[in-house]
Parts: sequence; C-alpha cells; structure tokens
Amino acid sequence: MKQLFSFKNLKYSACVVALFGVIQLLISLNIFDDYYQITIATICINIILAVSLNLIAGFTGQFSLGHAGFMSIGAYACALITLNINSNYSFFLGIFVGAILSALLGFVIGIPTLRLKGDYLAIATLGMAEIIKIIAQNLEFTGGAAGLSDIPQYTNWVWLFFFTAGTVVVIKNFINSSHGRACVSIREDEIASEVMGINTTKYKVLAFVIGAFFAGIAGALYSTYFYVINPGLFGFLKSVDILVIVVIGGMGSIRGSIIASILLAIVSTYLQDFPEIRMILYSLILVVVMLAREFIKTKKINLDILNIKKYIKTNGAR
Amino acid sequence: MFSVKRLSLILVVIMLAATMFTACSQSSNTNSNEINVGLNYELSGAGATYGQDTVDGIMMAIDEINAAGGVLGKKINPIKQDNKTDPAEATSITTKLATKENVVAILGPATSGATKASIPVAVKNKVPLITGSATADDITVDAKGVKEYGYRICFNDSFQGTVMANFALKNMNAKSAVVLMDSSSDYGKGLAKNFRETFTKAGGTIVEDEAFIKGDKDFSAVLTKIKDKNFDILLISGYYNEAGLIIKQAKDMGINKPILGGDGFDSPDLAKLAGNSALSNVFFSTHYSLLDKDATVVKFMDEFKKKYNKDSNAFNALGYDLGYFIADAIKRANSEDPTKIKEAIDATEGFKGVTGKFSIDENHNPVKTAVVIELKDGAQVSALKIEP
Amino acid sequence: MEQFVQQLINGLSLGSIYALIALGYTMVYGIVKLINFAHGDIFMVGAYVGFVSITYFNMGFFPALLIAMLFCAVLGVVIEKVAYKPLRNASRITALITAIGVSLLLEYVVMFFAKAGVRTYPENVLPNLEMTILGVRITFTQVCIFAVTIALVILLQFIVHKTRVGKAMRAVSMDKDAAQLMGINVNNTISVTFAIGSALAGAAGILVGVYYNSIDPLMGIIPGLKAFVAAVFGGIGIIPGAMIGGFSIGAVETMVSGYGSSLYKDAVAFAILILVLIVKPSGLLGKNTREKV
Amino acid sequence: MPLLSVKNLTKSFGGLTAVSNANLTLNKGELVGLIGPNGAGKTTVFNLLTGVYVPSSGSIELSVGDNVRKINGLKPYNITRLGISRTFQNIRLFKDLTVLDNVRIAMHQNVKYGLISSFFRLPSYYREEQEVIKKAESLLEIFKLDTKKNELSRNLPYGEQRRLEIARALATNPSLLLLDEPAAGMNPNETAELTDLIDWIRKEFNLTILLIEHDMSLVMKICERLYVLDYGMIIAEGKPEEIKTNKRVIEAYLGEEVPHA
Repeated sequence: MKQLFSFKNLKYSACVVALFGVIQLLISLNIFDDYYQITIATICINIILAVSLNLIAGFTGQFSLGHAGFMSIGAYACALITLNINSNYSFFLGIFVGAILSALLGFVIGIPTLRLKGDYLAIATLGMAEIIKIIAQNLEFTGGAAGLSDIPQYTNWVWLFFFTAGTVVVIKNFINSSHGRACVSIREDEIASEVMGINTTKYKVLAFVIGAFFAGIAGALYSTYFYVINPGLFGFLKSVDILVIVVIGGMGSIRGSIIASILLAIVSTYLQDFPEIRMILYSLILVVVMLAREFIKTKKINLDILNIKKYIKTNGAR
Repeated sequence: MFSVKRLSLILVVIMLAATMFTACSQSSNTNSNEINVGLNYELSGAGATYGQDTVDGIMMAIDEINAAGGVLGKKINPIKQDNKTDPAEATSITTKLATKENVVAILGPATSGATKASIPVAVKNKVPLITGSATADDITVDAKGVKEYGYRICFNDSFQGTVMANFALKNMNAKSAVVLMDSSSDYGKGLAKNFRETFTKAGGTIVEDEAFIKGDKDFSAVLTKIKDKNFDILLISGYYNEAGLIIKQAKDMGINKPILGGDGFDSPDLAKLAGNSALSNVFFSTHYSLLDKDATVVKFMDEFKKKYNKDSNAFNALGYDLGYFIADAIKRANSEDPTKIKEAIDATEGFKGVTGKFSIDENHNPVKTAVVIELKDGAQVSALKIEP
Repeated sequence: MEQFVQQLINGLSLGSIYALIALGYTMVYGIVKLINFAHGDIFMVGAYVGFVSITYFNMGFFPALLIAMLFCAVLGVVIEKVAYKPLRNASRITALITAIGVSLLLEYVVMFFAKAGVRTYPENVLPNLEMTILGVRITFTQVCIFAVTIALVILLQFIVHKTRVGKAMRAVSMDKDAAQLMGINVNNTISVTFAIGSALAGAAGILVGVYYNSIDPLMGIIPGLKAFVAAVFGGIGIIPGAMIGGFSIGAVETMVSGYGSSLYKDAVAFAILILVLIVKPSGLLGKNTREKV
Repeated sequence: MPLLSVKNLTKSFGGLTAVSNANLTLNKGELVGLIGPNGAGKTTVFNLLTGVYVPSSGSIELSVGDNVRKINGLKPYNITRLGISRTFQNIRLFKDLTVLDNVRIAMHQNVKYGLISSFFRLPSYYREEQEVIKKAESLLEIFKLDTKKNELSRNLPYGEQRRLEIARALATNPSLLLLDEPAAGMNPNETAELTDLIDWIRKEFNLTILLIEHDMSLVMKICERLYVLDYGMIIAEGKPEEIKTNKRVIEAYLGEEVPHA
C-alpha cells in the first residue's frame, strides 16, 4: 500500500491531474475552441489506438496490420447501441460492449493467426481487417457502405481524457507487471521465453485481446464523437496510420506513441493549409522522418562501436 | 532516462507554443474586402475524383463572379481545404472554416459520409453548408427532422431511384431487371435500394442482385453469370468510372439489354470508357440535357472546356451551380451574416443554374426536373423531362 | 460447363495481371525481405506512362510496353537507392512504413499532375478481335495478356536460373553477407532485382490500361494488395509460387462472383489466404523452415 | 527413484535421425555430463527434454514430488513448471531487457497475482513484485551481477552473459538444470571459476545437473557420471575415468577432437 502513494506515483498522478486542469481551463476560457477540441479528440483517440497497438506490436513483437478492424468493431457496437437504446447509460454500455466484442474478436482471431510470425502475421491480420470491412459493407444493420450516421455525440473532452489516461495507465501498469514482462520476453526471444516457463501462446493472445479491447474503446469514442462511421474508414490505410504513429514514436515506447500522436495531429492541422499538395507533403515527411531516424540511429551505433573499441583498449584485448 | 523526460517536456512546450501561434495567426486573416466561402472537399483519398471535379466547377464560377465585380461589392474568397474523404477530417475542417476562417457558408463535401459528419458542426456553428453531390436521403432530413443548416442542390437517391424505376416500368414496359450496384458507395446502394423498392412494388421482379466496389475493373465474372438470364433491363447503380467499363464489357459479351443508370453516368468519360459504339440503348437520369441547347448550359460547357481543356461532367456542373447559388443567396440576403444567408437559401425560388431551374423545399432539397437521357452511339438522342 | 470454362478464362486473364504484379513483390521480398507496398503504385505509374506514350506520342502497343517497362525499371531503382537502401539494416517495420510513404508519394504526385479522374486508353490499341470456341468467348486482348505474362515469366525464370545475374540474385537472397564475401556486388544485384520487378509491374500497368481501358492514380492500391496476397499465397520469394498465387486469386475471385455473391469476392480471397497461412504458413510452394535452437 | 528417466528416446527430422533410442537416467543430486563430438545430437537431447522438440518416440519421465510424470509431448513452459530448466548453447538472453528483468521473467510462474491486479496495481501486485525483486537480487548477488542489474543484458561481457543465463535458469526454481556448453568461449580462469560456481549451486539449490560441455577439464573435474553421444546414439555411460579409456568413445572422437584430459 505504501508504494501506491510513493513519490513517483504521486508525481505522475499530479502531472496527469495538472494536464487535465490546464487543458480544461484553456477550453473553458475558449482559448481551445471547437477546432482545437476536435484536434484534441483526434489526438486522444490516436493515443489509445497507438498505445494499444504498441502493446501488440512494440512490446509483444507481434506485427499486426489489422488494428483498424478492432477499432471498427468498437465503433459499430457503440454506434448501434447509442442509436437504438435511448438512455443515459447507453454511451457507457456502448463503450463497454464495443470493447468486449472487440476483445472477443481479438481472442477468436488471435488463437489461429498468432501461430504465424512476422510478415505472415501482418498479412493475415490485414486480411482479417479487410474481411471485417467487407462484412460491414454488406450487412443491413451496419448500414452497408453508407455506414451509420447521426450518432449522438456523447463523447466530450472529459471522457476522452478519462479513457486516454486510463488506457495509458492500465497498459503501462500491465507492461510493468509480471504478465507484461512475459509479453516482452516473447518479443525478445520466443523460444527462450517458453523455456523460462512462459505460455507464449497465452500471452500473445492476451496482448492481442487487451490491444483489441482498447482499440474497441477508441472506436467507440470515435463513433460517438464524429457522428458518422462507415466501413471505408476502417480500411488498410487506417491500420497503417496507427502503425505509423507507433513506429515514429518508437516500438515499445508508450511515451513515444503519445508524443507521436500529438506531433502527427499538429502536422496534420498545418497541412490543412496546403490542400492541393497535402498528401504529397505528408508522404514526403513520412519518408524523410523514417530515413532521418535511421540516420541518427546508425550514428549512435557508430558511437557505440567507438565505445567498444575504447573498452577493448582500456581493458586489453582478450 | 532523465534526458528523454526533459526532451519530451521541451517537445510539449514547443507544441503548445506552436498551437498558440496558429491560434493567433489565423484569427487575423479576415479581410473586410472579401467574403470568405469555405470549400470542404475530397481532394485526396477515395473520393478525390468527385471532390476535385466539383472544386473545378466552383472555382470557375467564383472566378467569373469575381471578374464581374463580386457580390455586395466584395470579392468572394474561396478557402479550399482537403478532407481526405475522411469524415473525422471533414468535421475538423468544417469546424476550422466555421470558427477560424469566418466563412459565411461552406460548400461541400462531395461524398455523403463526409457531408453527414460535417452537417452537425455546421448546425452547431450556424453556418449554412451546401453539398452538390451527397445524395443519401438522410443528408438534409432524417427521423429527427430537417438539418437546420444542411442543404443540397442535387437529387436525392429516392427521387432518382423512383424516376428510373418508373421509367423502366412505364416507358420501357420492363417486367424484370438485373441490379448491379456499387456496394462501396452509399450513392450506389441508395439508388439501387430505391429502384428495387419502386420496381418490385409495381410488380416487377429483380432477377439478379449483384455488386462491385469502386476501383473494380474486371466485371466479366458477374456479366458471364447474368448473360444467359432472362431480364428486360440492367440497372447499373454507380458512377461512370465503373459503369463505363461495365457497359463496355457487357456489350462485348453480347448483352444487348437496355442499360439504366443515374446521374453518376453523366460524364464525358463514360463514352471514353465504354467506347461510342457500346453506348447505345443506355438510359440515365440527370439534371440537364445537351439537346436543350440552353444558353447557360452551352456557355458553361464552352467556357469550362476553354478553362480546363476537358469536357465537363455532372460534378463540374453541380460545382459551378454551387458557386453561383451561394453568390445568389449572399446577394439576396444582402448581408454577410450566415444566418441571414441561410434564410435567403430557404427562400430560394426558381434559381437558374446549369443543372436546371430549382427552388429549395422545406426539406432543404432542390425541387428540380430530372431528365432521362437516351444514348445512342455515345451521343444523346432523346431527353424526357420528369417533374418531381 | 460452358459458363464454367468462360469463368475460368475470365479468371485467368485477371490472374495474369495479379501474377505479373505478384512477381515483382515476391522477387523484392525474396532478396531484401521488404514488403514493398509501393509496388502497386509502380504498376499505376506504368499504366500512366503507357497512356502518355500511346495517346500523346501515338506509339503502338509494343513500343509503349517497352517504354513503360523501362521507365518503371528506372523508377524502381531510384526508389530503392533513395528510400530503401539506407534502411537495409533498419528494422523491417521501419522499411515497411517507408515503403508506404513512397506509395502515398507516388499516388499523390501522379494525382497532382494528372488529376484524380480516370483516364482512358484509346480504343483499338490492340486489334479488337475475338473468337468463340464451343460457346466460350476469348478476346485477342485476353490472349495477349496471357501470352505476355507467360512470356515474361519464362524470361524471368531464364534470367534467375541461367544467367550470372540470376545466380547472384539467388545467392543474395539466401545470404547477403556470404554473397558479398564471394565477390558478388550485392548493391547492383538488389538494384537489378528492383529493376526487373518494377518493369514487370509496369508491363502489368499497361496491360490493364489496354484491357480495361481505364486508369486512375489510386488504381494500384487494390491490385497491389491482392498481388501481395497472391505472392504470400503461393509462397513468398518463390517465382512460380507468385504465378500460381496470381492465377489462383484471379480464379477464386471470378468463381466467387460467378457462382456465389460478388459482394464477398474479396472477403473470400482473404479468408482463403488466412486459411492457407494457418495450414501452411510458408504458402503453397514454400518450404517450412525451422529455427535453430 | 530416479529424477529423470529417458527410455528409447528417438527424434527424426524428415529422413535424418538426430537422436535414436537414447536411454538416460539421472538420480537426484547427481551432476552428469553429456558429451560427444559436434553434431552428435546433444543439444537435440536438451531440446527434447525441455519440450522445444516433440520426440518421435520414446518416453521421458520426471519425478515431481512423489509422483512420476510423463513429460514427453508437453509444452516447454509446462515442463519448466515441473522443474526442468536450461541454458542455451548460443546464449539466448532477452537482450534488450535489463539483467534484473531477465531474471524476473523467469520467475513468472511463481507470481500469483492476476491480470486485474496488474492493470490497477492492487496491493497483491506490490507485495509480490517486491518479493520477486528481492529474490531476483539475491540470485544476481550469487552470480556477482547485482551491481549490473539495471544494465541491458546485451551490454554485458560474454562471460557475464553466460552467468546471467544460468541465473535466469535458476530463477525458474528447477529440480533439474540443463547446461548447454556453459564454458564455451571462456578463458581458463573463467572456466575454473564457473566450475566452482556450478558445483556450489548444485549443493546450495539442491539441484540435479545435466551438462553438455566440450571443455574436458571441466567435465572430468565435476561430473560424477558421463553419457557419450555419437550420431544420435548413446555409445557409452559411466564414471569419467571409465569413459576416458573407453575404446568406442576414443574412436568417436578420433578425427574430430581427442579429449584432452
């Protein structure tokens, strides 16, 4: 119990509360007007998506290209519930059901596909997300290609913050627990991990399920914020967008995912002012960032090599 | 560890500063000599074709208007934004246009999904939003009532679907139909749905219900399947991009049944894709006919060709009308107040555009005549007006 | 039966296109282990180059085909040198994201210059002939597509198995470092691979333009994805596998449209892919490799 | 009752038989060596014992408490839970994790708190995590790695990586420890140190150890019994002195590497 109130925890909690307070203040002073609030909503939803994908791809090392598929399950479930059940609790029911259904799907899909590795897993999850999209396109109750519209806007800044902070805290806690370490060990060396007593299948599926759960929440928030969802939104490119955030922020770095979500949202708002060449600039930035990151990284490796040389020099050759 | 923390802190500070900076810089760019009109369009992504085409039309109209002195003595300043065919992005852009750019009205988006996401924002900010091509029935009115600030100047799906079904039943004596729809667009699905309903209610049968998705190029499988079926007409519910290919492949395969469609067919590209020889016995509903020799239409087509070096299509024409439509509303409102402009739009009576003469009804839809055009060897040979 | 054969023919001509694109995917994957998502867009660029050559320079089909292949080969090499080479030792996911960036870049640069709308190839680039054998209709264009695909695959097999370059390619795909030690110029070999793969995609682009008569800047996304599915299906990195995969996906698609519901043709293709992966993760012709412990 | 008894163990990959009809018995507390020329199938035996490979035929029985459990066909993590742990010939640490994490991961099976506790850091999380850290640190102390507990394991020098791997294996709380060439790549000093360490942990942790090693000085010094494997078959078994003079063994090693003892 003592550790719960440790200095570090208190400091983090204080930061979170302060961040909420500052933004809340800016909103109530109308410095953050509607437009910034939409940007903030996008950021929050992207953070949830990126952090949950990071759990799967960055921490557990399972390369998934189908995260948008899970998001769509949450979005559709929550939209259908809020559209059809008129109650004060339908929003929470929607989020809950959306997240659970998404997690369930993660479980059902995870068990067979997680036997695959690397690129094969990526293409299988991509196929899975495409199948979900096509099914949503052709079902009557999901509104077909038009999707669902006039979804009541329940999501507001407070809920966005609550769920985003909640996602980050829960996933961070998970990573720093024995269960989370089991997941990370799979990324590091699957065979060694299994020999060290870890049921790798269970933990891969678990990471998948937890990731899907939070992607479902993100989808639910999306649908109850942006009024409209349709299958086209949850295609391959959406999965890629999420992956881009995770990779730019750094695989296995929650902080990185958060920062990348914010940065990309800001870049995107800047690019709005260049409507004709928006996508050209975006793709250029993407390529340049990836190349620059690698450039810096190799420089660092070079430095490490120098260090090793130095190390050998000072300790004598073996 | 420590340095990473410090770095992220610095980043956050920079970002906050950057955000503030944009907040300040943007509020200052209102120019009192110009009237800002927002263009919220699909310039990239799956709907880019429709967005870009509509914007071409709008820009041409606005250039003409400005060259003629503008409205209320001021130039119209189009503020163009790309919504990437993404409803969330469309919402963001609508908000930006309404709150940051001080626009008096927003034109667009072109696709129904993005439009549906934008209208609640327009309503919230009390800025009229007019779309030229979102055809879903529930764009302007749904179970909860009329969307206060949402308008369109194109047909809705149920109107066109009904028009084509009645045309098939009455003018062609069709008893059975094959429906081939674009299942990836709500236009395709909406049109097909309404056609199906009207057609079967009047005793017709749908022999086969098939679908394709945007971007498909090979329809031989589906066409082979329906080739030997017994039916009177084939409805292609989709845009010219795929319809042109379907018509070509169908005729190549020897399917000579009449082919019906909606205003999605209305593009010179249809003939290019299908080939003139294949474009016979094809009927589609649209806004205007080239046979009319209407002065506005002829002038528009000539000027458009001159300006963009290509033939105009329905999206260009609807965009062009959007430009004049909003200018007309501003003029009649005699004000730059969005609410006054909204009232002027409500009161639109007999607006004369390229796509016809229309008024705005209480459901914020245009009341205009549809024309069913028959194509023979790629050319329009007859036009039948159908009153709403 | 007649209909079945007709559908099979339809499937084969569609499959030829997938096969041509899949070959490039598989070669590049085989040698640098990169899912080159820009490959579908090189296919698109090929279609546009063909369009320009035929419409503005009044070239015939074969000169245009050559130009498109050449242009795409150069484009492929440039992309490799500029965007992928610096990432050769980076994590696979970094390279993948870069490939996606390049893909978007190609799409939107072409869209910027050519606009988003469709462009149409002139009619009669190839003679508009067709024949009917026992009620089954085959067009000259279909024959051409099939023939060009088969010819290119045979040529490719010849290059890979009978030439020095091909030997180098196989060596590099097995072990880059060892190949380097054996005196093989790894950089050149990789460039050649990109050039050949991209040229094949360019060929597919112009064939699509001629066959379907319609091209647009985003036309590469879906065929690219499906071709990749085809490559994995047949066993990625294996040339005959890509061809078999391409034809299979084409056939599955037409059969599902023809006998099931066209609504679900893509879903079925992906479902089969997932099933194949689960049953035989390395694809139809792939060899299962065991990790050494 | 032997701790481990292996009967007629066979493993073939396609046409190649890597291990054929091997019989092996380990008594509690023994330190047994498994030697043989390169490619004889020693590591395959380890892989079979730990469930990384599934045997083609034969049986592996492990006594767990008072029961005897058949463990062939079980998943590696189940076998680890029953008390077999191992190191790898080509060091397989979790390279991008800290030394402490490497050990903590191996203690996973002893952690009882559930997912909910880990999500919300309930008291059980803190209680058990603290225990895990304490145990892990004391283990690291034994291997003289406690000062480096926060370093990434990839940054450790080679010898320390080997030691860490043993520490990690011990963290699973095994009754049987399989060491795959623990002295590979070490200099004589390090090897001697390691030899003492292995001997010490055996007593301290009450272990039975099966050891693959090429370094005969180490093998001869600490092993009580040896099995010799050649072409997947056990060709000899006995005390080190006996093995040293065994004709078949010498033949097997001829042309390869004569045991220098």
